[in-house]
Amino acid sequence: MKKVEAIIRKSKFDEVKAALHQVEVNFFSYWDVTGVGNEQQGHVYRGISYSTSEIQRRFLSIVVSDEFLDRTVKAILSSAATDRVGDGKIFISNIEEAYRIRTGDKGSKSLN
Amino acid sequence: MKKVEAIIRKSKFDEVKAALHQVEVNFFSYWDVTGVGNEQQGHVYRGISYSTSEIQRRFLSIVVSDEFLDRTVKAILSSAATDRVGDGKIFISNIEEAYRIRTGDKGSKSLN
Amino acid sequence: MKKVEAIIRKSKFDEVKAALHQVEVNFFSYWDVTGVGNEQQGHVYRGISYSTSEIQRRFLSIVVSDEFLDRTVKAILSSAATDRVGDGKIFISNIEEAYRIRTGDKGSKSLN
Amino acid sequence: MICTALVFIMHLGFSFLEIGLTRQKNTINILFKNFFIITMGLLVYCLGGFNLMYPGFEEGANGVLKFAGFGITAPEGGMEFGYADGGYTWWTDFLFQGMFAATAATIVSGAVAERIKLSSFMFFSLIYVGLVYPIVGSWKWGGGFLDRWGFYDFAGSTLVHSVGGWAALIAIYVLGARVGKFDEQGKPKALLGHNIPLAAAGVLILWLGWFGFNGGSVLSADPALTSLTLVTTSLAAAAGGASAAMFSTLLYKNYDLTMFMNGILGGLVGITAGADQMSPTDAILIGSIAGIIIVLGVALIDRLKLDDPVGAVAVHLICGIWGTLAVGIFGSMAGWTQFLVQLAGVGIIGAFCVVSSGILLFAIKAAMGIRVSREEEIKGLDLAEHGMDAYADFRLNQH
Amino acid sequence: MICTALVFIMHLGFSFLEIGLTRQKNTINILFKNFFIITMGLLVYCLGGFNLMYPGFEEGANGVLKFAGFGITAPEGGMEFGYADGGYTWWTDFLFQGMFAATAATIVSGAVAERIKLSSFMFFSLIYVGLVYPIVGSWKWGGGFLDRWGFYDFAGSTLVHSVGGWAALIAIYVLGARVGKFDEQGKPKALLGHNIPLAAAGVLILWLGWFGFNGGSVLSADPALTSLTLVTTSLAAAAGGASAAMFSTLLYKNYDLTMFMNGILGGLVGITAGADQMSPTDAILIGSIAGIIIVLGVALIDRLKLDDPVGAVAVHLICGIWGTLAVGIFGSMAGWTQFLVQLAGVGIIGAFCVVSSGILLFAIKAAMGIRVSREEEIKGLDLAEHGMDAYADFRLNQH
Amino acid sequence: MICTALVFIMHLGFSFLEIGLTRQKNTINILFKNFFIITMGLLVYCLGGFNLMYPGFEEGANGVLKFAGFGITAPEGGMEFGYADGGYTWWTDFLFQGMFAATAATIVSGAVAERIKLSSFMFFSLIYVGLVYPIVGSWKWGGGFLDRWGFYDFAGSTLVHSVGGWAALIAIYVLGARVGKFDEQGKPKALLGHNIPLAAAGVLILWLGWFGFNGGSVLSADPALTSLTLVTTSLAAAAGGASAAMFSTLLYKNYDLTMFMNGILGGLVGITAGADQMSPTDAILIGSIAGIIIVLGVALIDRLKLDDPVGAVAVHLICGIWGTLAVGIFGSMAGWTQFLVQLAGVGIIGAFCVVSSGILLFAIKAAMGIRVSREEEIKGLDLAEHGMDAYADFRLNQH
Ligand SMILES: Nc1ncnc2c1ncn2[C@@H]1O[C@H](COP(=O)(O)OP(=O)(O)O)[C@@H](O)[C@H]1O
Ligand SMILES: Nc1ncnc2c1ncn2[C@@H]1O[C@H](COP(=O)(O)OP(=O)(O)O)[C@@H](O)[C@H]1O
Ligand SMILES: Nc1ncnc2c1ncn2[C@@H]1O[C@H](COP(=O)(O)OP(=O)(O)O)[C@@H](O)[C@H]1O
Repeated sequence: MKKVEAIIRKSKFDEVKAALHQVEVNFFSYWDVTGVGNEQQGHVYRGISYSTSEIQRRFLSIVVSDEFLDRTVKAILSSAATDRVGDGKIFISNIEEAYRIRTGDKGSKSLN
Repeated sequence: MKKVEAIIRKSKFDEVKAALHQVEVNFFSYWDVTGVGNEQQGHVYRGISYSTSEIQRRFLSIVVSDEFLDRTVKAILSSAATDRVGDGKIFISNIEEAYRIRTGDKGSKSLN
Repeated sequence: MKKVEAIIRKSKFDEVKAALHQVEVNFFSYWDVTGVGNEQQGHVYRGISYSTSEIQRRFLSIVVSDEFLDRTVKAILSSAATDRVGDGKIFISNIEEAYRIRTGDKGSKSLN
Repeated sequence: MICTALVFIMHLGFSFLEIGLTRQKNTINILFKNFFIITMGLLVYCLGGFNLMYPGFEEGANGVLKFAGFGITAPEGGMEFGYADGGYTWWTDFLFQGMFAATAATIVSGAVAERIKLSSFMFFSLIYVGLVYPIVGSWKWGGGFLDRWGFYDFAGSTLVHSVGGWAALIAIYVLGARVGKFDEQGKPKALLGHNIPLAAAGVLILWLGWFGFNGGSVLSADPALTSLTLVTTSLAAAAGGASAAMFSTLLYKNYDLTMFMNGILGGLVGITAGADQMSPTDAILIGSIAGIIIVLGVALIDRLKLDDPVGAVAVHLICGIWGTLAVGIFGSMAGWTQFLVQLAGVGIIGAFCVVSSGILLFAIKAAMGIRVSREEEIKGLDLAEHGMDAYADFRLNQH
Repeated sequence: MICTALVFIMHLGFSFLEIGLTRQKNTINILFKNFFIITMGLLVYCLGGFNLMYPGFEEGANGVLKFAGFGITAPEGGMEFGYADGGYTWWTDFLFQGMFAATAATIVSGAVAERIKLSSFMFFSLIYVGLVYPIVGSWKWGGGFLDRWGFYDFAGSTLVHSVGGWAALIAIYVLGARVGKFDEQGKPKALLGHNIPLAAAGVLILWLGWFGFNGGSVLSADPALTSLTLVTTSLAAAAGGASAAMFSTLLYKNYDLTMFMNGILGGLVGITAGADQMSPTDAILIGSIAGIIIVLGVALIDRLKLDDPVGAVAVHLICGIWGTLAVGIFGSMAGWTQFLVQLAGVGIIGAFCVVSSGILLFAIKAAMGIRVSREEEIKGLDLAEHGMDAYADFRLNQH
Repeated sequence: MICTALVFIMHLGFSFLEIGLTRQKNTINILFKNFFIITMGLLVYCLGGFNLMYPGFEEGANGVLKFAGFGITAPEGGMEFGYADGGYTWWTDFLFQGMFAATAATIVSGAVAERIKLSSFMFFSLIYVGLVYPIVGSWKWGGGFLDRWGFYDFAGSTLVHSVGGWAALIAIYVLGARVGKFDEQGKPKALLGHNIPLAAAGVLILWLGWFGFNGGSVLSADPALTSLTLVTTSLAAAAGGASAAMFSTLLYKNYDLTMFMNGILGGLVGITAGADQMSPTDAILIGSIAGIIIVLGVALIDRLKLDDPVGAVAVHLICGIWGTLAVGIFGSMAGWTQFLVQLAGVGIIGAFCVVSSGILLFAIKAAMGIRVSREEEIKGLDLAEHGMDAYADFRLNQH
């Protein structure tokens, strides 16, 4: 099993979610993070204008069986891109074991 | 060393925490995530009733030495289950190195 | 590629960020977590004083190429320490693949 | 004077309500709009609106349009306490009316929230407060033709609330729904308000303000009438809230606080036209019906694929009409002729508002665009138009 | 009339205070309860409560119970300004008293927050506002037997605050503590309030409202007396806050804002019974003592294993009793006999409230259940009973 | 009396504004400071301040300093309605003035927020409210020498706002900037306010309060004058907000809500000195200029490397001076001599405040320290000094 961690624009979340559902990835968790990267965002506050590279992003954590990996990555790549700096990253890592708490099931059958 | 990531019901957190303390796992970090899965939750807002599969969950990240792995998983499995859809998952992955910032200690002695 | 996960004091964040920039680690994501550990914090509320070991921490997730690993860890170790209980941890794990969503680039060239 | 203060604080109520029932990413924008309305509304009304509204129609003139000149200067004798029927001065009157005028624009503000272009909205509300509202107002309160016909609108169910409500209706039609409000099948989805405690506070503050709105509209310090007015106002509000809460609980099997809140407002708007003509029992009846209207009205708006984040059309337009007609049905003026006069007033004012706001909005749409880009809308107007966050220290979800 | 508005806005203050000192997961529920109390309280009081409270006891009757019929109709002459001692009309009086009545239920609402079943609470508060409160009220303000004995309670330390406070005490006893309030050893734990700024705003709004509560209870526009009342009210509030803050700082080595806030409220409740009888110095003394009582009272409630999220019992019951007794100790009515009469009044009313609310609550518990399930409580009443979030756009912790 | 209530509620406005424009980690601290000011301010003012301010200077005395004894007791005849010019009683007067006094300290509170040591601040504000403010006040409102010179300050542009503003200026100079406010190159950085809706509510509540501040300062119930005052007040506020918003939009290409809010306050402070002397047009002019002053003033403070989180110096000091001078430029008192008298008054009072607050602050700094440690500041004063979170259930960012 693999863990796919995707850091995307918040405004792209709905599209990414739809794309994942399309390829039948219906199980994941997400939260919001602050990303430090290339993109800059302008602000003004009480007469001080400033720009920050700290931008709110959404972090998706999706654990999939090995055969689902490819289509998951593709679904995200195609749905999250805007071609402007700041689209985010996808990281893949290995998951050694998975359990479904409700049943105690192990392995990839616990994933969905 | 292993990283145990558990996604549980928020309402079960106190019990899980107690169970972990029981098996002497006293060090971990947690945060709240939104989970997409099988469980559905009904809502009504200004006359529109809808149900969503996006439910707030608590995400626990616990790094343990290999010999602690088993009891940690068991403690979570037994304390977080309600036997209804939506109990969550546990994922195990490998941690290559760990440091305690205060002392600079490496390895599993840095874990507690 | 490696993932460096650092759990630090919130109040040390600005220093850590500066130290990371120093060693040219300009890309990462962070979020706030609650940490359970040794440190205790005293509170009073409506006449009840209590102390809790649940303390807000900042969680940094930094994916770096293998050759950057060392200096990243060192930068964090040196900038996040106060030598008092509660300075936090660093965990290193393996990342199998990384993608830049904007371009679809793979591997360590996608990291910055 | 105190009533002026109470009506002023209604703007806080409206702001809270509007903020509370929308998403956090547009909070700054909403506040900016509301601050704009209060300040510029007052200034514009001072510049010309007041004299357009109270032009002093001559005997025998048709009483449709007259303008008494720019700026405000007290008429001779206006400074004395005995001005008009006594009990208040010319200055108080101006301020009180100015606060009213701004209210009409605020109603629109709520309905168009989260997607209108700020500059377009500012332009629209200037014209509406400075021109359309006072013209309509002059027909009745300025002593124009509706007044001569015997049309009765005590504190503005039609003259304030419907005038705002019609513009709100046209505006949400012209604007279209917010991204995500209807799915592909056209089924309405819930876009949740982000701060219900503030919204609830807004409702209570509005109720408080209505004491000034209705109480002050007695326009004399006659304590018997004023206190009756306060009783009818409160009872209608209570009845409106209670009936909306009960009705929506029956309908949706759920204690829906937002319906409760809208019901209270509906009851308040409903009683406004005849607050001084009703007995307590009448007030409770009017309020109860208003509460049911609200529940159905909100559903109707959704059915029509219109998107009204705060329920402004149901509350201000539909209940405004109901309240105006109710003067012909309940209370001491009830009667068939009165009902017809009320109906005529509602119709004429409605037609005028629909036409004028329609022309205005389409002109704005053509000339400068009326809606922000899809991307700005998703990002939120706070960042897109103001570069500022409402809650910088909080972790937020995004919808 | 203005005082009515001020008393009305107290409900916003109570709502804010209660929301602020509880957890976010029950916010909608609390607001719903408060809206219910305001609207239905007013309607029920209108239906029968007012006439139960001011039945016009005949000379020579024992003055314990009389009911003047359903609904409200102004007595002859009530519409004129000169009604009663003058200065206000019958309508104003009704509205003012109706707002008071609702206050008693609001006090209970705060104490039982976060665990009571909504339907049971609604039922309870209807009966309490519609029956128990007016019966007690009639004994004094309605001219009943306590009034004849010379019992003095200017604006309701006992008649409003204790009546609410006793019910709160019984209710938290019947209900039991919230999950997690006491650990296995019975040590109290802190369940943190989630929005202290709103709670603080609630306190200031309540203070403001008390200007109306006490100021309006002069029930005549006598400016000398009214202004003295405002001064004593303010000074007692200030003294209560200051002494509670200082005392708790000494006790807990910590600047505890929540004690500061409760102290202010304690001072206000304490002065309520004799606001027109005290000199400024007396007021400061009464307030200071109330502040200390609060700090000890809150600790006492915890010691008794009772769970009162907002401190309603300490503030309204204990300080209410203190304030009533203080009329016999300080100020122009002080004296041994007066003290005994006050004590008797406190005792009789206390007994009546304890018994009636006890019967009522146990009956409700038996008939329909009074507490939500453990699971619903942990999940939060907002989701469990309303299917709605108070702060949809915010990331939240769960306790 | 109502005006007293309105002025009281200004403290809620100030609290909201201050909270909203600072970071969440200092919220409890700010509330504690404000509660302290209200309660202790009132008590201290009662103890001695009032008699220091209105000592009844004898004919022929130089009118600089006199103290009429501790405590408050109504002078003979003070209880009657006809006290002074009539329209209010001695008690009302005390309460009204006490609320004013506390305002001066609140202004300082905003400027020093997020870094001052609580105990030092409490000490400072006691002395300032109890001694410095009433001494200055006695020179004009107490009938002292400035009054005899013909200095005019209707409701306190100088006597309240500048007095607070000067102390704020000195205090932020003595304290230094918050950690992170200026980077190594001395470039100002934005430390974002965490709750803009509350801040906006604060502004509207302050506006409301100003109706009482200025309206009540007529100190008689003359309706003509009072209502004129309300009109000028409102128009100046509206003009201030509008001009600040427009000017900052031009300058920074951005609809900056915080400037809008500060502009409204600037307009209010600006009109305060001459609210009863101005025509509506004068008021609009004064307000507009105040709005521009605000935008420039905020930038100037930043340029001077001073750190004023809420803009207190720009709003209260600079606009306070502007408003006082404006009495010599616009309105019915305008004239060269009047202008010079106003200038003299501003200068003398300024010098006195600078010197006295300077001495006081340096003494405090030397004796007990004035600023929290760097670590406590970063952690937030709520945790460091109060051990409490303002928003326990929310996930928060840290800045
Ligand atoms: N090495 C990394 N480790 C963790 N998060 C990263 C890393 N690199 C980028 N990110 C996340 O991706 C986001 C987008 O990156 P950015 O450099 O702005 O744009 P792009 O990926 O288009 O070049 C960042 O805000 C950050 O949250
Ligand atoms: N493959 C996955 N990757 C990440 N999180 C998951 C995954 N599967 C489930 N989860 C998390 O677990 C939660 C519970 O899953 P759900 O399917 O609702 O119930 P159950 O596990 O009992 O079948 C989800 O809300 C989600 O947060
Ligand atoms: N094994 C672990 N897994 C996950 N997080 C941990 C672990 N151990 C410590 N932490 C995190 O590090 C923080 C600091 O740990 P603590 O024991 O308080 O201090 P120290 O590391 O100085 O001994 C904790 O609050 C927790 O967030």
